[in-house]
Amino acid sequence: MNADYTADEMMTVAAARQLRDGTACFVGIGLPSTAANLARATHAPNLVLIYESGCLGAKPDRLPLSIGDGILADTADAVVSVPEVFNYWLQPGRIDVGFLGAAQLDRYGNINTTVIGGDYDDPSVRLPGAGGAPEIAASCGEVVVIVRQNLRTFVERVDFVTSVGYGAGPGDRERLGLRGGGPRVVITDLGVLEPDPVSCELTLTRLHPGVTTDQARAATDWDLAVAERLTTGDPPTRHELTRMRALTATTRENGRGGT
Amino acid sequence: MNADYTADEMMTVAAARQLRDGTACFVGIGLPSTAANLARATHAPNLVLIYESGCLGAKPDRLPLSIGDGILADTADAVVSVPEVFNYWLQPGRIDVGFLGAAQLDRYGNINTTVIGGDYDDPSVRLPGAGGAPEIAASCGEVVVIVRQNLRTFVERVDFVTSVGYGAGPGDRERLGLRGGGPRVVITDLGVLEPDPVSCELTLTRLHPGVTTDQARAATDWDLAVAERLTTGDPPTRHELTRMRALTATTRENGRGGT
Amino acid sequence: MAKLVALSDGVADLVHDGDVVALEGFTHLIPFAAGHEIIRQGRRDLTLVRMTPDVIYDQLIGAGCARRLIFSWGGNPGVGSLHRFRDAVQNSWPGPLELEEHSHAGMANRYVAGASGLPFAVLRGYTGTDLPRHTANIRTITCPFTAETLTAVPALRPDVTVVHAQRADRAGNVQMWGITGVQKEAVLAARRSLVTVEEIVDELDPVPGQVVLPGWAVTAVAEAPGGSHPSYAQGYSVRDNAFYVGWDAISRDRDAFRDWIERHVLKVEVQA
Amino acid sequence: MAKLVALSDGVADLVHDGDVVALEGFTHLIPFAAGHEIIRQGRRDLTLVRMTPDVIYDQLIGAGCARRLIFSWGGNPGVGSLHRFRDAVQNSWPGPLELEEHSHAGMANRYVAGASGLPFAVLRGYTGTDLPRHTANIRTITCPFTAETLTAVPALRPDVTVVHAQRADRAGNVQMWGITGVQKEAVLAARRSLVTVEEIVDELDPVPGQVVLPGWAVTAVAEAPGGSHPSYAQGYSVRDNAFYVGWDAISRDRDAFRDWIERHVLKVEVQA
Repeated sequence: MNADYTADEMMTVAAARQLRDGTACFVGIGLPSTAANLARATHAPNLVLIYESGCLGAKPDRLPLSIGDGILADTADAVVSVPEVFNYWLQPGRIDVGFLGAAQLDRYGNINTTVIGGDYDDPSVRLPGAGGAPEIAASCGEVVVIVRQNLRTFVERVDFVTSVGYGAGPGDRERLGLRGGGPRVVITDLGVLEPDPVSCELTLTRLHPGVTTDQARAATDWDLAVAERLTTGDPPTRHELTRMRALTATTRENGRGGT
Repeated sequence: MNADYTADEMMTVAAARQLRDGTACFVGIGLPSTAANLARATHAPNLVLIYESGCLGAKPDRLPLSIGDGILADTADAVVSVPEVFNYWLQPGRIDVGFLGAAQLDRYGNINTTVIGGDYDDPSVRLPGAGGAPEIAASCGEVVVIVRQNLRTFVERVDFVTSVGYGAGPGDRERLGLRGGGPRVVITDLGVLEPDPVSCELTLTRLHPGVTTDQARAATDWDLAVAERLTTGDPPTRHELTRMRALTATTRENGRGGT
Repeated sequence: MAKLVALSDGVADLVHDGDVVALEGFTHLIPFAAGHEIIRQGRRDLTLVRMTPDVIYDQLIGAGCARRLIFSWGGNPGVGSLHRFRDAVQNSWPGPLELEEHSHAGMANRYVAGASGLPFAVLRGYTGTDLPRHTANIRTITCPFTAETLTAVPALRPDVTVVHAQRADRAGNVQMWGITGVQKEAVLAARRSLVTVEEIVDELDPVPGQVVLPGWAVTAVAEAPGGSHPSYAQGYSVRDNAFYVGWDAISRDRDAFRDWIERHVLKVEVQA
Repeated sequence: MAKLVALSDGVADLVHDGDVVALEGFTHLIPFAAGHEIIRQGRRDLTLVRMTPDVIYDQLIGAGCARRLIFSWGGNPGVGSLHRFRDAVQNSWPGPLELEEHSHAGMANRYVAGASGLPFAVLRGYTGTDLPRHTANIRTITCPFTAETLTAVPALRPDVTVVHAQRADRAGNVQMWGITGVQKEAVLAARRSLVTVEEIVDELDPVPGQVVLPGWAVTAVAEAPGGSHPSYAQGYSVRDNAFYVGWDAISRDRDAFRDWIERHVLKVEVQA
């Protein structure tokens, strides 16, 4: 690890780099929002940010503190109702990228944000639930997941399928009639995972600088597949770090950070 | 006939009188719009006018020249989309009165505004069609029809059911699942018809001043039922005539009248 | 981002022979200039879609552009009948015109389903009328919770929707206000869209009652000042009611109609 | 026309023990003052409905008002968990809380169906997730045109919906702007509605982005300046983010929570 930046900062920068300029991105709050706003502040000035509160094309100059932050409405191209954002914008597949977090994630990119442990009616931990995620995961052109990698999170089998990745493997999305492409990439604090083109299994394809394969394996509760041509990502540039810290600093002035 | 006013003026005044202050009225263009605006200008200042163009609570100071006249949007409490006016406002039964015209009308208040003569694919006369009428007739608390009475219009059987009145008689609206009450009154240039409480058949209950039962019978292509206690309506008051003519005069200045 | 184009190029690129074409605008903001360009470019075999086919569709039908019409109310608002529409239906002039006929509620919901990426919409409508006997695209559906029977209509997915709006900015964001009808749904339901505007401006100042269509949801924008005449654009023009009245006489007679189209549409000098 | 009432009278008249109650507001315009009045009046056995049960529902649940929760995302936005909600689900404190759990898209469409007078709504949603295994109110439906399988959810028809808005006029016409979420649908879906507003004014000057609810579609309006704190009312206040952060510590501990409710809700001097 390089002392110049934290693992979370590396993760956020790596996630931001996944967003192509000019695309439309459905942004959840927290890490996805930080990364999406960083992308807009660096290489993707024309990234269209869509928030489930109904803000289309929001252009905040600081990190929004919630998906309903006033700065989103103030800077949006259009503010529409919540039913409209789901029915007219998300559902028909108009959004290129869905940007999601996770409390648990399995090898096929299925996501749990509902309950952990016990059973549904008597869980060990009750999480917030689905929100917009099931339909974001179903309908966006592709999904980018940003999540810290550890044994609690990277599990063999999620306790509850809140949002479908590749289900039980190849062909499942098609069988279910899900029209979006599913998870294209998972960005963690250790590296980057991508689905194998044949098996759909999440495969470690890139490590962040200073991270080892063993570290990634040790943080994964399943037998982690590693790409033959494993690469190492570039560290955050000075520019990326400066812009990211400027964004999070404005947020801290306005209350707590968006994580 | 009294030379002070025309039969059409009597009809419009009689129709306006049917609208109670404070109710919400879904207004078609033409005679219904004239009558509804006259009601608002006389005894029903708080009549809520709803136009299918999406104008809720329009308060025009002249007759609108179409259901999409700019004065409707300018004076409305709210302007909503066309899908919304049908889905959120008409369909759930929020509108007290639907105000409709007709090209043909039968004894059960069924309305045709689609085709006359020949068959549907090769009609003698192709009329404009349904517009909002089928759902206005189905969903409003009650329906008021305004139509000139003559043998072409008051027919034994409409050539096409565009909007359902009482169908083939008692119980039909319930069987069809129509939730509004159906035609409460039909206002013509000769008098007023109301459905018999038992048979649902339109029955002549009132004549305009100077009109005879024989005239009404002669203008009806079915064997017209006449109420035992047939009354004669009041002629237009000076006030009603003045306000109506002021409304139609402003319209003439702006183009053609709304009939 | 929407491309900014000349109207003639927009129509040439986006409206093809045989297409399903919706021109929408509810009395207000009717895209007459675009309709005239479609006539000038001689499009044929169009399936025309519109809730209220009024004078603009009377012109397209009389000019021979249409093979089929999907609609819910075909009249000259406040005046009477559409004589070119009637002549096509009653006498197949200038060619036969197939009809698919709905109610406003049905048409509006068909656009909503199209805009929503759903194959159908559910409504309380048509029940007891003769419309379902003549329109195959009206069916019943049973509520899976209450077992109640309701009506279903299929989504409308025009190949191209054309609307007129007050303004757009240079990124193609479109702004309209006043009566905005079913235009948002019609644009979002379509595979391609062309928006004509009164003016292209640097900045879209917010306006009460506005509907904004983001540029990335629109295919092309063309400046066409006065492009809704004889309809109107709130804040820019008023409705030319005399034109609608005058259209009655012009359209009653085939020769008068042809002459009018010749002089006012075909021989018009068009700005590039 | 909506009645203008004092907030305490509005809650007393319109919110009854055992009712299905929706308080809506998507981060913005959350009706906290009305929620506190419901706690003060000691309502019990409520079925609480809300897309995003956040701090306001944490308070209602912890105060023992709720028997059941219908929702799609229950968290403290930008902070973390709702500890009163978790304590009720995990430990039945202060009583058991039944859950009916949906996605946002499902909840939004349930309100749309309610507002539309339809028994159900159709969407592409929930497919492949575990939600349908635990929520009976998620079923499938077949398109009568394409035979495609879609998801159906039943209409939401709250007994009463409570929302907060910026302004109303004396006829009870309500005006809100900024992020307006699902409030229009939630009000129109309900049998009764109560709207709290920052201020009652003589004239509602039009504002870009406004949603206006006509007074005849609203049951009652109560003036409650600051009534959305710690949420915000665009144009009137900003979000009190520190409160949301501070709530985490208060709500983690049952006694701290009870003490907070005692001091900030129960013992508050309320204007009549």
